[in-house]
Amino acid sequence: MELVQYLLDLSGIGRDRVQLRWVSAAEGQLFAKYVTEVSNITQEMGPFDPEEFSLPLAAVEQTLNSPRIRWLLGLTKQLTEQVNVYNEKLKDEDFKRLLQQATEEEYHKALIMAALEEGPRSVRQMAEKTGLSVYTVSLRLNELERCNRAGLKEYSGSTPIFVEMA
Amino acid sequence: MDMNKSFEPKILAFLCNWCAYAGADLAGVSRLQYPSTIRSIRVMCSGRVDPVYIIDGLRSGFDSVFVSG
Amino acid sequence: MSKDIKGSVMVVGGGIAGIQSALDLANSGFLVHMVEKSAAIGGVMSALDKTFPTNDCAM
Amino acid sequence: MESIEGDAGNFQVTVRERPRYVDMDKCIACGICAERCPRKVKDEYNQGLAKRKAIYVQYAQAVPLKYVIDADHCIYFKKKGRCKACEKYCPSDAIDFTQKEKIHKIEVGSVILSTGFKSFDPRGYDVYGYGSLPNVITSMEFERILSASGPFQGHLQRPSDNEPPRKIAWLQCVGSRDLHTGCHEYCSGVCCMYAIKEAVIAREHAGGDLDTAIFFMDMRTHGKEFDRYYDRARDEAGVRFIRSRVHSIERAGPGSDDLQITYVDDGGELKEEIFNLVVLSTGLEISEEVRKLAQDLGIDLDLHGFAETSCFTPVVTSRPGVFVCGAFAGPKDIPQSVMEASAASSACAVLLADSRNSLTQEKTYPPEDPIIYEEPRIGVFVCHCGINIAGVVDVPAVRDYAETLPNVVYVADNLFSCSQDTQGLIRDAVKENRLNRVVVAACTPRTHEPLFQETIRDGGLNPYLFEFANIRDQDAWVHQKEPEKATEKAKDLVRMSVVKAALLEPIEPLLLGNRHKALVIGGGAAGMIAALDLADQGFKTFIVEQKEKLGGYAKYVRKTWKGEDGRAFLADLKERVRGHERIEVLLDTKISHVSGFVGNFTTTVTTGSAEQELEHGVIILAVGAKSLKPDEYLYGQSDLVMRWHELEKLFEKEPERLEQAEAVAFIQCVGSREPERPYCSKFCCTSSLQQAIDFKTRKPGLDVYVLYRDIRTYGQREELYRKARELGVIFIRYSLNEKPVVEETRINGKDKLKITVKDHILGIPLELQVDYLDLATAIIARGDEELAKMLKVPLNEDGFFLEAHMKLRPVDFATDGIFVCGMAHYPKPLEESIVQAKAAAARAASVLIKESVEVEPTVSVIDQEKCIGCGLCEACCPFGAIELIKVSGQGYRAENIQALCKGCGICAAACPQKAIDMKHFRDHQILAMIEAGGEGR
Repeated sequence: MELVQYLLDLSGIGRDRVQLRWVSAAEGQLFAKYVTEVSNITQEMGPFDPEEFSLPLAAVEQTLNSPRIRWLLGLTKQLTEQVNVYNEKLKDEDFKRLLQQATEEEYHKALIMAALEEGPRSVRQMAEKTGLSVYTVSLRLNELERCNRAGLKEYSGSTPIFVEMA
Repeated sequence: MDMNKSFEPKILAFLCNWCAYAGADLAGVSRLQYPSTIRSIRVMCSGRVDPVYIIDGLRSGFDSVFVSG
Repeated sequence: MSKDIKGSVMVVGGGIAGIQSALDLANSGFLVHMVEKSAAIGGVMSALDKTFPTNDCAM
Repeated sequence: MESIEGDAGNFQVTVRERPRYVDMDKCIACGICAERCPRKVKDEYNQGLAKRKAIYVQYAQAVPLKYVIDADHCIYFKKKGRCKACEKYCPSDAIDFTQKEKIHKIEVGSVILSTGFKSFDPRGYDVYGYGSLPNVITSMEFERILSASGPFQGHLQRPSDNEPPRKIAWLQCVGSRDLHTGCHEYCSGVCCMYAIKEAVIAREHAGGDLDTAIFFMDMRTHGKEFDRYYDRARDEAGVRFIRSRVHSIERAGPGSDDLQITYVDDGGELKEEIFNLVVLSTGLEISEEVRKLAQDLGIDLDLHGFAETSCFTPVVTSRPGVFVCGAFAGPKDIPQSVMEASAASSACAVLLADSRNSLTQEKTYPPEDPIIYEEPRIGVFVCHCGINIAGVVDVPAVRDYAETLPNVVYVADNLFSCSQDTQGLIRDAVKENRLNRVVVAACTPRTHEPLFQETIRDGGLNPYLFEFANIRDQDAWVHQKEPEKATEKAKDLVRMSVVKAALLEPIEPLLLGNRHKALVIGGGAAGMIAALDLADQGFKTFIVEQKEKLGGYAKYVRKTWKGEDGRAFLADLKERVRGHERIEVLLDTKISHVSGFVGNFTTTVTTGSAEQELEHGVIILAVGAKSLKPDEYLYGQSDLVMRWHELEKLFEKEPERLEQAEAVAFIQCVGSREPERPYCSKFCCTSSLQQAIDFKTRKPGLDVYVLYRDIRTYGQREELYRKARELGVIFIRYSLNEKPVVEETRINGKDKLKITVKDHILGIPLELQVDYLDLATAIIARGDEELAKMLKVPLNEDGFFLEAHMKLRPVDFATDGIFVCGMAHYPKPLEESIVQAKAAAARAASVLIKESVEVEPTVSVIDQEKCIGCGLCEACCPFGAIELIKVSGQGYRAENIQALCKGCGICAAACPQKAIDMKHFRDHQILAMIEAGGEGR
């Protein structure tokens, strides 16, 4: 859940759009209190417009579905409490950093893919659309090219135009 | 986006059958009043809540998502 | 005690206690005959509005 | 019921069936007969506050819901042959005036008497003006006034002018704790709680602007969670509690319907107050009819007409094979009645164990209709729940809205969807409209889903083609002040449920084996009784006790309140347990691990260093409780300060101490009913009074003081209170904020204690000099968090195990196959522990006798085509319900162990391949609900 909140921050949607609270069967009072709390927080944030955030939403979803992130999440316990194949045990904070880094990369890739879904684009156009720097877009695009998810379509003048691959 | 005062948030809630859902029922039995903003979905455990559901909730028109286990 | 033991029980009174006895016995493999003097079972509890300490409906 | 002949195991019972004059098979409960019936009669179900017809049903949810003719009032029977309006109009020809009384002779193995009580009739007791002052009513009448199905549809109004009252008084102990002729000296045990409840609910109905006052002598809120309820009523709901016995009620003035109460307050001052309505908290008594029946059957009754029983065999009457439960065995509340009922059934089951299953048949269901595989045809049923839902949510609007939703082909709204007739309506609607999915919008699935699943099963559908919309507990009840928004929410919830319903699929039941053995945790009286009842019914039972011997807290009980010998009982009990061929006792043994589920538990126990595994089908928790060692009143500092049975024991060992003593004192509620522990330990008052009486009897010259807050000798234990006062025991009340002060002192060369306590009538401090002080300290839970966690059952805030339902399932947990009894549940006297232990045995036996156990089949399903054998699911499953198996040519694939799967769905959320889905909570079902919920923005 922490990861979802991290992603919501990354995407500009805001981590407070998802709230997690623990309530036991005997805590009716707490439940009512939390609903009021969550309502107030949401009230303050104002309405959420899914149209405005359609690109980030798609990218966040794709990130959450990406095997890399699912794997990392699923192995949290194993990696932090036991040892990996190299007999190393990850510290909690190291693992957290690793996970965040992976999430960020996957999210950027997902954003680029979401942008490409709308049609062929140049690196600069992609950067504009996604709000990422040209450098970041190039880096991630490179990775996407390597695993055949994106590819060069044509040159418009001297500018390369990329497309998503099937 | 204007911060209209009459804005009524609409919140998607995932409630664990054994904990939060039971807690919510208890709130009802005790007649504790709270805002009528949540629409809850009962799940057998909050662990069932795939993170993707949260994104889907936001996309479907909810203003926030409340997960309680 | 006689050798021929009957596998059935008569419950006299169809209030909450009678109903619970009858259910437990029926669930444990015994035939239950319930006798109630009024026209319906439920006893006094059915006439209560709510019950303490949870304020649950008595129905 | 006329007579019983024969012996235990083989009775012939003669029963007289009164004619209904309505053919039960033909009556469809349409109500036309009652509409047409010209004869109006006082409705005794509504306590005479409303009228019914001479042909009637008792109440809207009655079982059976069939009309009946009251021959005492019917015009046809009164004036030979006239009227017959009902017969004329009945659409199904159900009226049959020729029915005659029938005599049945029924052969049974045993008989349970649960004839209940009758509410005390204050008519003959004129100080309260009941019968002559219209606004003096009984508590039962007030219950009906509050009820949504009552004479005023739940609107709070008084009888004289149908105006809403602004001030209501409750008078406690009407007909109880009263030595006047026609009254009863026992305490009825339930009136304090129901009066508080009525006051709280009345304020809820009136919307806060209501003044409520309860006049009482001792506040007896001794049950589980009762004291908290009392505290909340006083501190949050603003109910006034006035400690005073009211002696008269008068009309407030000529022509006025208001009532003047004159009383003497706590400080001895005479006061007057005017109320609009007075409710008499009438007690419980045994009717003449039941007394006569008991006499005919040869059942011994006590002085007050209750069935004579022993504390050790609480459901056994004087006639072998005839058992008793509920209020006929003494005044008591609902959970205690329910426990006794189960206990009585256990007693019958022990007696008749050899003939089990000889006369019963399994319930059968119609075969599943193939329509379940066709396109969805959804029926939506919206419940009013009396005014519980309809008072807030616009039910017809929700119903009409549901009709517009896709796939919905049938809609209806019902007053009480859970009533038997509505169940019939739903079943018929399913058949007639060829429905293959059903949505009910009502209270909560947590209590009522199984009922509706059963209903649609009767209608030929698979029980999983059902979906619940919670519009009461999570809507109407929590948005009472926003009816429009609550209605909107109800519509949204119904829409979400309908969308899910369309995607539901039938699920096959999951049957597993059953181990017909029981594990009892705790070897105290409760544990031993439960084990014996199960073993006597033929089930092998293990008792695990962590101490080196059996007995538990019961070993301190020298005598029961009825005076029976506790030690002899315990010795006999141990003997029977040890000698039983089907009981295995493991002493000095701890539970280290529990796994499995109902019918198939495996428990690892450790005795010393040896470990072993026990396999069993049920668990009974009887771990008991202990008494608090306080750090106040010089306990632990002075040898003269003792607690509970220590003083009694000292006098027994060294009788000369009693001989030499001049005065002893008891302090009650030490550590109980305090902010830290806001509950009553229930039997300390009884225990202290037993000792006080014993000392005073042995040495009449001894001064015995009891320092108390409320004397809680509930039920027939009140006899002890009376006896103690008669013997000259001195009772001094103290309040929580002015606790007694205890100091050491020396008088005439003897160590003594000086107790200073404020007298509440004189308002001045009293000084008592005593030789010994005995403290009735709180009974506290053992701290069983670990055990609770292992068994996955909840504890309440005080550390006692929390049952599934406070009223109706007092020994069960939400987790199947685990039961609780004795002090692990709440502090209670020995006789109540015995009842609960027998009840737990009865509930456990109903699980153990089954051939196989049916478990919830809403488990995970794994698509092995998609699975890549990564093992994440196996790693994250908290129940060990997934394992990797080798599939030739494919490496490893995940497979689930359905019996262990609890359906939590963590695996499904974690699977990177999305290869796991949850039955009944499928991915696409949840996504559809999310989408449907978000619509309309």
